[in-house]
Amino acid sequence: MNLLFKLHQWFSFLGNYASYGIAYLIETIVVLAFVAISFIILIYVFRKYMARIQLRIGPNRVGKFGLLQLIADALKLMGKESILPKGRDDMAYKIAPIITMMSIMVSFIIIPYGGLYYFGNLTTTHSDITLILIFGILSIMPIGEVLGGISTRSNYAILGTLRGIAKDVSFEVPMLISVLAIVMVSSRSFVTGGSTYNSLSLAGIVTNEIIPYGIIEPLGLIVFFISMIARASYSPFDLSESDSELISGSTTEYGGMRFGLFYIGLFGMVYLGSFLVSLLYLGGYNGPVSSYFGFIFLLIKVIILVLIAFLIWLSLPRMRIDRFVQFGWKYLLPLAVINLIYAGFFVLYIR
Amino acid sequence: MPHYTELNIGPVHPSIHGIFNFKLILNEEIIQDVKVTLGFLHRNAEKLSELNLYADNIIFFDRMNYIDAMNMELCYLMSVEKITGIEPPERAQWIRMIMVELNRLAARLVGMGSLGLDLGMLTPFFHAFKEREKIQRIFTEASGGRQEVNYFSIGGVYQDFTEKIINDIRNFIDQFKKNLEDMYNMFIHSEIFWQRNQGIGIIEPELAFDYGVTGPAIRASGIPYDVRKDAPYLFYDKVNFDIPISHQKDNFGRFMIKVEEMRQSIRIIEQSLDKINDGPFFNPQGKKSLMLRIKGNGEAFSRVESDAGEFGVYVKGDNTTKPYRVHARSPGLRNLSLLPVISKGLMIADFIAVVGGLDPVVGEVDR
Amino acid sequence: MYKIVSDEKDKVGMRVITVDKTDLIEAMTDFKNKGYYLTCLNGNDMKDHLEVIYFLHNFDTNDYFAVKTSTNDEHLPSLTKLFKVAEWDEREQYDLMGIIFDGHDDLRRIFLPDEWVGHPLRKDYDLKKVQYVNMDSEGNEHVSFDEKEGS
Amino acid sequence: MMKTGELGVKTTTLEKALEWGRSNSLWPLTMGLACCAIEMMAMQASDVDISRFGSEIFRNSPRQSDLMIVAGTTNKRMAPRVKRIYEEMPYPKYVIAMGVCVIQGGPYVDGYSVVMGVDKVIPVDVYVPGCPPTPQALTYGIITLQKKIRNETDR
Repeated sequence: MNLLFKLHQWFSFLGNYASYGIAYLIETIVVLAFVAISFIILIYVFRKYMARIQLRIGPNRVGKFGLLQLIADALKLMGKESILPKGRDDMAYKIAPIITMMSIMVSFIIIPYGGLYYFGNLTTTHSDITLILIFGILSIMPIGEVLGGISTRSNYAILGTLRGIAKDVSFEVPMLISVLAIVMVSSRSFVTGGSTYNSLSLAGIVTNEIIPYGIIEPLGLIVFFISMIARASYSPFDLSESDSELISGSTTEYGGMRFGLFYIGLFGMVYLGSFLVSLLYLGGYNGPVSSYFGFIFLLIKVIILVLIAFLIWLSLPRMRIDRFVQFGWKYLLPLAVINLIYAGFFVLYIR
Repeated sequence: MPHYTELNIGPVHPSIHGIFNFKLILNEEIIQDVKVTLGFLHRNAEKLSELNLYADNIIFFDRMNYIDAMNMELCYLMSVEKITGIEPPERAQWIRMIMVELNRLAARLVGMGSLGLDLGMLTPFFHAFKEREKIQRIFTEASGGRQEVNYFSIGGVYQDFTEKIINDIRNFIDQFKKNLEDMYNMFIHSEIFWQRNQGIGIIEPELAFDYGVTGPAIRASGIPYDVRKDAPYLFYDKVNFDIPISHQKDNFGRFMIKVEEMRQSIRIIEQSLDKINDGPFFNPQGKKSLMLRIKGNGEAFSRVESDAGEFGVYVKGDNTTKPYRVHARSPGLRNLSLLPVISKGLMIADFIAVVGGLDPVVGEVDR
Repeated sequence: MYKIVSDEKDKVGMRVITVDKTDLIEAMTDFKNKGYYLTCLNGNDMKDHLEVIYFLHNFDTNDYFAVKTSTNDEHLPSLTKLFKVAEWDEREQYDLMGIIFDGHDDLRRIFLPDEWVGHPLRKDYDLKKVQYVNMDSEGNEHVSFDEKEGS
Repeated sequence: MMKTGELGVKTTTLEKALEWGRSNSLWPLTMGLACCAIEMMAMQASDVDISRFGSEIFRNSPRQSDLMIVAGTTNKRMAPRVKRIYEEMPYPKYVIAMGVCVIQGGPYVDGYSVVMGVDKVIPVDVYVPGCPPTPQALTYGIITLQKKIRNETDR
């Protein structure tokens, strides 16, 4: 019994199609609201956590314990003058932050969230190919960055974008190969040894994931986690921003809420990456006790991953772009391929 | 025919430690040529020194290498004391030596922290500034100033060391030893830090001689040249310390030299605290009421080992209360003049790291 | 062979030798062959003539001394062919003191804008005549004596 | 909730909210010019920690910053560039003049190459005297600016 059917039953007096429509709508809004609130909490946690690591206090004047800091930031960004650089490509300049933000938001609707005691299953998108869908959307995200960088015609932005493209090209292949290994392992059931039918959907993978796949393929976990750091582009892989070299990289010419969207996109990607790692490799919403609290298990895993990501962010220097490209092709790709071959043998062994 | 891009780094840029303009001629990310424009912080200190009294000019030297103010003051005063004939007493010399070494620590901490920022490492900066703040408190206790201290005077220092200051310095040194190693480990245990610094910005010894490079840069090229050892001033010949050298010649070597010199500075401070004697802390000829009447004659050039390298001050007096000519030999200018040579063929990221490693302070470059 | 006009010590105890302007290149070449490097140069305005002090250092013997020379017509031979340090130092002395170094490839002002009038470290530089700098959108700097034209 | 402000201008709740947001989220531009830059960095660092007041993020791009702390002597060559960077910032933008050099020339007042106060080039909201001002003084300057944005200062 999931949330969708419950909502559908409440609105059943409207007829079948209308009630499903409203149920979907409400569910999507709830998920988006959850995501937006968790972004605010995430950035607040990041600032406090960063301050703690750096022997500071962090925001504590705005609201109780500085909780309203993000609201103030958002209000200020909305009230800023919108500066449009001269010589820009107008359309591309304006839609770039929206693409980045939308792809993050849509990804969050696709993710399966597991069950919560009364509400039932919180998953919004019921499709058999959510895995393909989510990586499709993730590959749209860099387009926003590229458009934003190139359209402003600023040297800093163009150099930042070129770095960003080089970075994307070198880690996306290993990332997808390691996901392929997951699909292979997931296509055989641990229990029966027979084939499973839904290994292309995130929910299906999590259902099959009785043992977390991170234990079965630790190599895949490492490759995918590094790829997620690179996707979110924070230190040591913040090459497209590289704020000590290229001012702000691809977002140099953006101000106001347009910049705010990029800024939220960065944190959103950290969050999304943690969700994906925990779903694919750490058992997702499977936990030691009954699946009534699946959502809580998922959140705990995500929070731990986010904190690890922040720790990496704050303690490592930035890699040089050529080193990163070498790292991607010389280390990540072979590791991913080894992991794929290993997964093949593993599947044969189960059979 | 490759396509070249022009990229302006500066005048205001997050990681060039001041306001220069580097115009990078780029082929993709590879630097083909660097054009340096200076003068965005030219503050006419040399001209103003000719218009003001000997004692007043200390403030302009404070603000030259603003993170290493004590060394600047010391160098100016060494010259002025020679041409005015007011020699500081022994206790003042010890006090100066302790303060100079403390300030060297503070300056190196700023350099370390901002090198971390340049490389995209946020945390060490805050840890470094936490320690620096403790040094600033000692300065405030002794002189009343935090950064631009104006502590030394002609023929001594303005205020005597109290027991409290000596205890503070001892306590600071005790805990700083451990914290320095912590900070050092933050850098050195990161593989990426090695990758980013090794093999870039190589300065061959010949090149260093030719361009007049001094300080950590030349010691990282394997030349054990340090004014403190080669032409001892203050009481550097009465304490034991070593001059570290590195044969790596690159940015990494310079970082290691800087850290090792901090350890040596701690040794110097500890020995000085043991050896400091009682006595007057200023020469009565240079007391405050006589400051307006101090006259200098002749010329003197003295040099000290500052944070960036050999800092020298030339003072010429014409038997009046104002200097006839003051000139400062700025180590940062020399280190910077080498930059276009060593940065050919580097990437932008390396260039930033090299500037962070050379650590030029614009106040003394432009003066 | 160059002739040493005088050989004395300054207040710190550093050796200061004086050579003629015509002997400068020869003397410096000799010192370079002996292992000396230029570390710094400094111009003095002596009102009737200009004087330049070159500080030389030998890293092997750790010897530091100064060479003094003077000129009546603002012209001196450039040392850029011998020592690279001289490139920026001579530009600095040209900028602030107005000494023209013959043979310098790139003798521009280093600290002040190119259009600046006068050399500030000269004793006859008038500080009352304030100059103002402005910049156009291309980044070229303009100097004028009119307060409205810049800051 | 309507309230009559000074000069008879009506301040609505939305404007109040915007003012509150602006004042509590002043992102400074990294505009360190000279000595004061080090004290500005010290203000960001652990001991004073300006992030408590919402000015945590030092943006490098003028497009993304609200507050220009002119930290350090502005000389005549630099002044037009300061002006240009100021013009690149989006409204509403604020300027703090940090240190006596920036306020009126400071110790270099007799010289030939220092601008006698950055307010000849750009409008300044808050002056923080000192040479250099301590980080605490600069923090006080930022709090004063926050009050000014919220119209709380007595004029």
